Amino acid sequence: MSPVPILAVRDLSVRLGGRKGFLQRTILPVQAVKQVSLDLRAGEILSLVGESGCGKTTLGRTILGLQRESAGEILLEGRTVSGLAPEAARRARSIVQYAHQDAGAALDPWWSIGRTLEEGLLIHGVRNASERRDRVAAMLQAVGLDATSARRYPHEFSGGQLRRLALARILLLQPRVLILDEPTSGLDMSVQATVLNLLLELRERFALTYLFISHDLSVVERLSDRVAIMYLGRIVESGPAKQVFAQPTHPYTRTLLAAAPRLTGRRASGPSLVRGDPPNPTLVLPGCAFFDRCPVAMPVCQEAPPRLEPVAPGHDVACYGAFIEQTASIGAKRRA
Amino acid sequence: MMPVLSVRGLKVSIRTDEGMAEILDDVGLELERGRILGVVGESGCGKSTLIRAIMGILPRGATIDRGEVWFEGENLLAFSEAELNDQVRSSRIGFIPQDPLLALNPVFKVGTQMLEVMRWHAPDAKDPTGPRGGARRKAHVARLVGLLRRMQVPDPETALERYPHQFSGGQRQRLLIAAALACAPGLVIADEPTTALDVTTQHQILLLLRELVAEFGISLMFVTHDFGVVAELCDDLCVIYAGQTVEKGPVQAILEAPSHPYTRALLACHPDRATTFLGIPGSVPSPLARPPGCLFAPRCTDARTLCLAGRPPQGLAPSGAEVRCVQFA
Amino acid sequence: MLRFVLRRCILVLPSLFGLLLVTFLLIRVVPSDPAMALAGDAATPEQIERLRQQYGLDRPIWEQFAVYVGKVATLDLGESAFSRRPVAVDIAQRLPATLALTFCALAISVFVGVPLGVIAGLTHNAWPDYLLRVFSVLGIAVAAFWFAIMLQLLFSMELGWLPLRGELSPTMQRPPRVTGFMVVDALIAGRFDVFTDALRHLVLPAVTLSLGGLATIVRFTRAGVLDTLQQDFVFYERAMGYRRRRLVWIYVLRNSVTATVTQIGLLFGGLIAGGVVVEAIFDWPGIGSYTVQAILTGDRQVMLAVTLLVGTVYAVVNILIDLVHGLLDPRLMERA
Amino acid sequence: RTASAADASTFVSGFGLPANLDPHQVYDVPMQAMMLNAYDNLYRYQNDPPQIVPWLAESHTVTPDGLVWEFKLRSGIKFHDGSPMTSEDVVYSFRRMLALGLAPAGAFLKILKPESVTAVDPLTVRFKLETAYAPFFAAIPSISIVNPRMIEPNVKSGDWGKSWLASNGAGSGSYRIVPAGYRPLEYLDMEIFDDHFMGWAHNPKPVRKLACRPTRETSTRVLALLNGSLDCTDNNLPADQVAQINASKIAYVQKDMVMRIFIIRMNNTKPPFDNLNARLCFAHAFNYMGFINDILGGYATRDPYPMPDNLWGIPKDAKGYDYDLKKAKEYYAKAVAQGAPMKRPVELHVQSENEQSVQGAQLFQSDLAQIGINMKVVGNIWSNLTAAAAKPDTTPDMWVHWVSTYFVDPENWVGQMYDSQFHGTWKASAYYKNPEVDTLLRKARTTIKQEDREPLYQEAIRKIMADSPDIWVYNSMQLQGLNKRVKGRRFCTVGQGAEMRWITLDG
Amino acid sequence: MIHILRKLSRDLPAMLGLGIVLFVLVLAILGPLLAPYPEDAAASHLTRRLRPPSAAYPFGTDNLGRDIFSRVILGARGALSIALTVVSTAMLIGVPLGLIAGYRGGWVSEGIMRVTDVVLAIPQLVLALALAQLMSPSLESAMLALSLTYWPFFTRIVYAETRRLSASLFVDALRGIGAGTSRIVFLHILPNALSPVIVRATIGLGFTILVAAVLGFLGMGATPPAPDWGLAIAESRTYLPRAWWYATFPGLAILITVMGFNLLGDGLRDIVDPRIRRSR
Ligand SMILES: Nc1ncnc2c1ncn2[C@@H]1O[C@H](COP(=O)(O)OP(=O)(O)OP(=O)(O)O)[C@@H](O)[C@H]1O
Ligand SMILES: Nc1ncnc2c1ncn2[C@@H]1O[C@H](COP(=O)(O)OP(=O)(O)OP(=O)(O)O)[C@@H](O)[C@H]1O
Ligand SMILES: [Mg+2]
Ligand SMILES: [Mg+2]
Repeated sequence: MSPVPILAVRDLSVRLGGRKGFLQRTILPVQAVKQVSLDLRAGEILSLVGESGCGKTTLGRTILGLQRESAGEILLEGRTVSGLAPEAARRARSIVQYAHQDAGAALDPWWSIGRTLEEGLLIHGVRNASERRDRVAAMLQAVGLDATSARRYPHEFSGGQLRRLALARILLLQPRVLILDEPTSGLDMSVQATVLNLLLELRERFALTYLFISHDLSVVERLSDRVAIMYLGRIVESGPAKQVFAQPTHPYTRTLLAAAPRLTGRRASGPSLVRGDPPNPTLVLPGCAFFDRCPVAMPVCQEAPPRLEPVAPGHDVACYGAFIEQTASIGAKRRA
Repeated sequence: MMPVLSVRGLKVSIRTDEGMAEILDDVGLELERGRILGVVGESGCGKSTLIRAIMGILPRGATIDRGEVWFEGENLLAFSEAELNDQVRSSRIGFIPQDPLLALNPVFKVGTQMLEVMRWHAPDAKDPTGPRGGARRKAHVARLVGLLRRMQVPDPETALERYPHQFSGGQRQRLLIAAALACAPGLVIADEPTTALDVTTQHQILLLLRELVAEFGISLMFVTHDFGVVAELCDDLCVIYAGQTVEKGPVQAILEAPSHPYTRALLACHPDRATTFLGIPGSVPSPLARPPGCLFAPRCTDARTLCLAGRPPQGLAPSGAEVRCVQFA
Repeated sequence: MLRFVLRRCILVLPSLFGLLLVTFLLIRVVPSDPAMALAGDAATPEQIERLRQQYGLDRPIWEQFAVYVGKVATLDLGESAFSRRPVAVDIAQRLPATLALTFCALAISVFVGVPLGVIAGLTHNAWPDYLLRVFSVLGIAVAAFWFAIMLQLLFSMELGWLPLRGELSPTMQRPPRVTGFMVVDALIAGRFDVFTDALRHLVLPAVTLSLGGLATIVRFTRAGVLDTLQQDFVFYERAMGYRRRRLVWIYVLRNSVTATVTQIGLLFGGLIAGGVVVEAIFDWPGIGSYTVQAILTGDRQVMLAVTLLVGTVYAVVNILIDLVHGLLDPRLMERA
Repeated sequence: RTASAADASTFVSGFGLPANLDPHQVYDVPMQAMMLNAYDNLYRYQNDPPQIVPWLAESHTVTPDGLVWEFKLRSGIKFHDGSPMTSEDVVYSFRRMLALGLAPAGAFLKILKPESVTAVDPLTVRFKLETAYAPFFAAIPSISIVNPRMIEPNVKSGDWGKSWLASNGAGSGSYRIVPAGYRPLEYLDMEIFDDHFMGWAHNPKPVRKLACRPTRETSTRVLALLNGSLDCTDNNLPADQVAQINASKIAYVQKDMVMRIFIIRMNNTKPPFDNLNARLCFAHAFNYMGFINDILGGYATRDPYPMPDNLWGIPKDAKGYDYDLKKAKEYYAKAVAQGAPMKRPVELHVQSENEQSVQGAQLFQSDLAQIGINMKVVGNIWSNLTAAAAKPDTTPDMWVHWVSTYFVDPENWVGQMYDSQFHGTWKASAYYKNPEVDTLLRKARTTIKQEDREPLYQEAIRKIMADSPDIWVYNSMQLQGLNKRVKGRRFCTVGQGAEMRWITLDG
Repeated sequence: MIHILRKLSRDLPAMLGLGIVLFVLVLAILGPLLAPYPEDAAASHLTRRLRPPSAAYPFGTDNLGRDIFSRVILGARGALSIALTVVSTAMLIGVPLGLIAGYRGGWVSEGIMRVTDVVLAIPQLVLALALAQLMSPSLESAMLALSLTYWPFFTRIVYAETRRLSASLFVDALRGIGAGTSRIVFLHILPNALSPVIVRATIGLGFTILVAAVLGFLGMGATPPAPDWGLAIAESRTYLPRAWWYATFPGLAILITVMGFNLLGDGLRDIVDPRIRRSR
């Protein structure tokens, strides 16, 4: 792995919405992403996991350049690409591409697949029509669709096929980093498997790096090199996938893992780890956002948001409790 | 023991622009009293249609060609619309819909909608001796508030006065569960009630459902596409493929030793079990043109010529599950 | 709620000012000379010149506009060049008649149109739907005055059930003017003979005027019902055993009529304009015929005043419509 | 079965209403009809053909130079409020009329100063004119005498009670305006004034209540007449409705000759209309008799003069122009030879709401097309047309209108139409200028005796007709639908049969 | 396209509408060839005024003795051209404005929408009068007046649609692959926003014919002797109720044409509206 991450995000914050108008109810902006830092190394799969509304999509769109960051820095191969106006930002980040959460809705229903796919090439300066057609045909084949698909329209495809089309569309632009926003949500198990398989294949073939956004822990566990758990706009835990799944440290991560349904069947039902509802993102709390749902909350948690601190090499957690636990366990080791 | 609900050989087709679509071909299942039956199948296999057929709310153009739906000893298919309304819906069969976001009428207060149901279907609704009018309404409100409290809906007293959009997704699903239980039905049918929810919320709802089944002594038919959920919640399982029941039996048995090639393939795709992500080759046959023979044969790795001869009969697998496959015929 | 209304009311003012300016400029184009009209048929050129000075018509247009706006702000709408009466008085006398007619027509459109629209929606693509669609389109397509004459021939001439023209029979003693609405004033005066007579006079014009609106309401209600019937909650409500009638006429309908209500707002403007023909045929003493008279006589003050009036009514109705929307759909009120 | 709205003593009239009720502000045909009932005048036109007869005044005298006129009032005249009418009231009325300077003042402004109207004694009024003006006497019936005692309390900032009188009555006429019984253009209710100075002895069963309900649409008008809810229509019934009404049991159509001529104006300043031959070409291309006989059903008389043919002052021997396309073609050729741009597309403006002019225009158009003239019919509205007519360059090539009787004198027609001093008013919008004609007309205007004036007008008209500045088509026959119960109606071209005091209702 | 036609063929009223529209189109194109008395567009025949329908004159004759049947046929071209001109002009103004207002947002959008509000409130008659004077009263001025009062409807529709679409995922995806504003607006949003526009337009076609008739009657529209349906109705009013055929046949022509456009428009809406499409 190269020493310079292909994509680095430093203390990124994003504010969304908000309205103040004459005689109108003022709507406060949503702090959708708060001081997020991520490193994505070439060739790896980094998964971003979190509940609905925690800011995963917003983070992805901001990295892509569709959403303007309110603070922080984004570096592509060491170059700063943040702080630009939206269209300039998008141009500077053309090696990053994004696959939408809802692949079907991301296609113009009035355009045939062929035209839609060619359009990307056209925008990126491929003027020769036959070259475009050839490349589209080749790409369709690469994602496992036959060339006749080019003549059809989005509504004529199934969910799994639409994901393939969405991938084909952005792969034509020869990206190096792909942000995959829940690429398997809403798919059947069998289809999901084929799509995941395709993703792995394509990664090999085109030397891609993935930022994989998902809430499906089973998939994430199997697929990713590293994971980052997000809660209400913040990364609360990040580290190598194996380690995080083996030793979930943040109480939220544990909650998530406990809640995920597993084929292994009925876990001992007892008082559940999970309490309360997913949080309201407009709420601004001074302390840890997970405070009200946390089974091990302490008074200090209410005062200031905990910062990400390493608990093991490459494994960072933002939790006062984890830190105490760790020092305690270190102390115990010393004592032992 | 007689099952609460038993569906036998149900066949439903819908007239479409392209022709007659056989949505359900041959579905059979039994739900014993006090148990939870999981109905699993891929998208489009006819799960919702099955529910609609049971509750008598098939879309326009749909016909039941064959089959029986027995509920507490009565054939529901013989009921008229009015009879179903009077005697079955809500009062004896509760329903929990898939998407809590869309299932509540956005422009009416939650209480209005729930009380509308109770007004016609609550156990005391047709009781001439009980309280009437305002008093009865008050009793209904009291029961609802109690239920909502049981469902851990915050502020159950004021909840009835609020509109659906003022609740979060999980809360709305709890409201819908409360509505399903409001008239104390013996059977509750849930159509993928947790797919639209977060894992943490889903987990809470599943726990809640399990508690309710025990507490209220109801039987639950739980439709889903997620084996994980089934494993966690259900006692029995019924796997549907392209409008046919392909395997049914106790959950444990099937998960441990799936017998039908489809069940096996599907389970093999699950990330918890998959060695590699491969999926099942091919695709589900179109309901407009069902192939002869076993419907899974075109995708089956063990397919033999016999499979193409005709629809395979039900057989008993060693695991104790009933399986529709020539292997066990 | 109050804030919402206030905000809307204040925001309307610039629009009304713009409307006034545009109309003022437009009317300058019209050569018909108020002075000429004032002077009358046998006027000498000197007479006309004198009047022109008297009314400030020889001054620069901006000055005239400023003077006019100043007057409007104090609710002085000037004097009609044709009748030489204060425009405000003329309008105040005629507005109730027009409003009565418009509201009756609207009421007919709504109370007949909404149920028909619902029926059409319920029987989508079956015979009742086809018939209602053709019928409702007939309503838009039939020339109002032709239809009016047919009504007159049938109900006044042939059957003799209803009066042919006017607002009240010539032999009826008018009740003292309180509200200006004949029907209301009759009731206030306790004159039931006048009340029924006035009501009988309303029927034919209101029915004629309601036709166009009726058709529009049928089609929008139908579309709304079709749309609502697709919603998941209808399926849910059926599954829960809602009584069919209540389901359709309460639960589905309330969701379906938002678009219809918007149309009522747009219709209102059209109804006031459409009143021209109806008022002419039934000799209805309303604003429509007054406007035509003003146009035929080049009466600028009246044209301006009527424009302002229609604009204001239009704005008020649309604010009301927004309020109704808010009442129908609680989500909207919260967004506002 | 019929919706008969009227009871035995109520008359429902379909006449149009004037723009407002003040007879000193408005003067047109509807006002004539209104004021004949609500107000009185010193003299009044009666009968058909019209004669000017003493009314409030018993008699009058005039000095031979035509400058000083004295009118002697009858005694015992009462206004509607019961107060007696004196010469002071007459003076007030004329001064008010002059001060307002609106429509009815047209004939007086130049010749009469307010201070020259004086009361000599309680029953004598004296007018001292600035210059001799023969039509003065003919215009006297256009001025209503109003009651200052009712007006003065309602005067606002020196407006002579203008805004009050616009919606109220202050007269002495046979009928009194019912308070709150008026809404402009919509209705006017009047009731009988029992104390009218002429008394009601002549009419044992007069109309006691007069309900004016102007009816805008012809079809409604006809239907209302046929079902008995109107006792009379207005006086412009289209000829095509006559047969149907006459066939009914309940109503009939009354035909009366009026003094109202139909003219197709030509703008003599715009080529080709500045060329005599071109104008003659157009004058020969209109199918006069076809229009009168077929479209108007014969309910009009061909009138080739710029005056009603039933008025004095017409050179009876003068020959008008006939419909003759051959001649028209000859004139066309002559005009072209003289360089007139006959190929230029010309416009004929009509009031679109006036069916008759529209038909005439189309008839004219299809005939002109046959001789190769491209004429376009343009629909327009009256106020724009009169405004456009104020300048020669905005005046259309041709336009169509009537000239009705405001006062019964040649001045009302030929005098105001062809004397170049009136250029700028719509009546003179032919922009015809002939110094000889000017001299003749001006002389006729200042000559007092009718016998002396008549030859002057005849001479002027001959010259004008030779120049063919306009196309004169017909003199109108008025068609009015009446309920059969209406008896005793007296017709006069001024007021057009709207004077109600003569009418009895049968049954 | 074929898809739409196939759907349409199942919708009886819409097919009826399509049939009528096609029929009127044929009349408009071939009118002078089909009319028994094509010269009656301008000629007048005083000897046969106001004749009731007969074999020679199936719809009777009018106030100048012209064959109403011929004039109804000849009028189709005028009616269609008024309708098409007005609606397309209104679309040309209204659609781009709606697109800009919807996509740009901010004060540009506020400004455009406020102007739209103002124009919506201008009485059609007053505007028509002013234009009639600016350009001299004619059919052209009437058509311009109608276009100028009709465009706000399109602006409103397109504005709402554009707002909805520019928040939609596929536009977002286009921005994601680097598509420029004009490409997104004209190649993607416009076609997607067009279906309600088309529906409104077909309805507007009928509506225009009717309003043009009213303007003609007030002297601000078609001028005689044009064989205009609206004008014929306006002219016929003086002869009612006796000469019933004079108003009835041009009235029927308008009725049927307007009905055709409306039925077609309704049918199209049912088909292009994806929400209703789902139900089939
Ligand atoms: N345009 C916007 N204006 C205001 N708030 C917004 C906007 N878009 C998103 N949000 C809010 O920002 C928060 C983060 O949204 P985001 O879509 O990034 O979440 P997510 O993690 O992708 O959720 P999901 O799993 O449901 O896709 C949410 O609370 C959402 O309501
Ligand atoms: N009204 C209808 N007309 C035509 N086909 C229909 C209709 N409703 C459902 N279908 C078809 O019937 C099949 C089964 O639909 P159903 O909704 O029962 O599936 P499901 O198993 O509930 O799927 P999901 O998991 O997506 O909810 C699908 O192929 C669907 O396209
Ligand atoms: Mg997301
Ligand atoms: Mg389903």
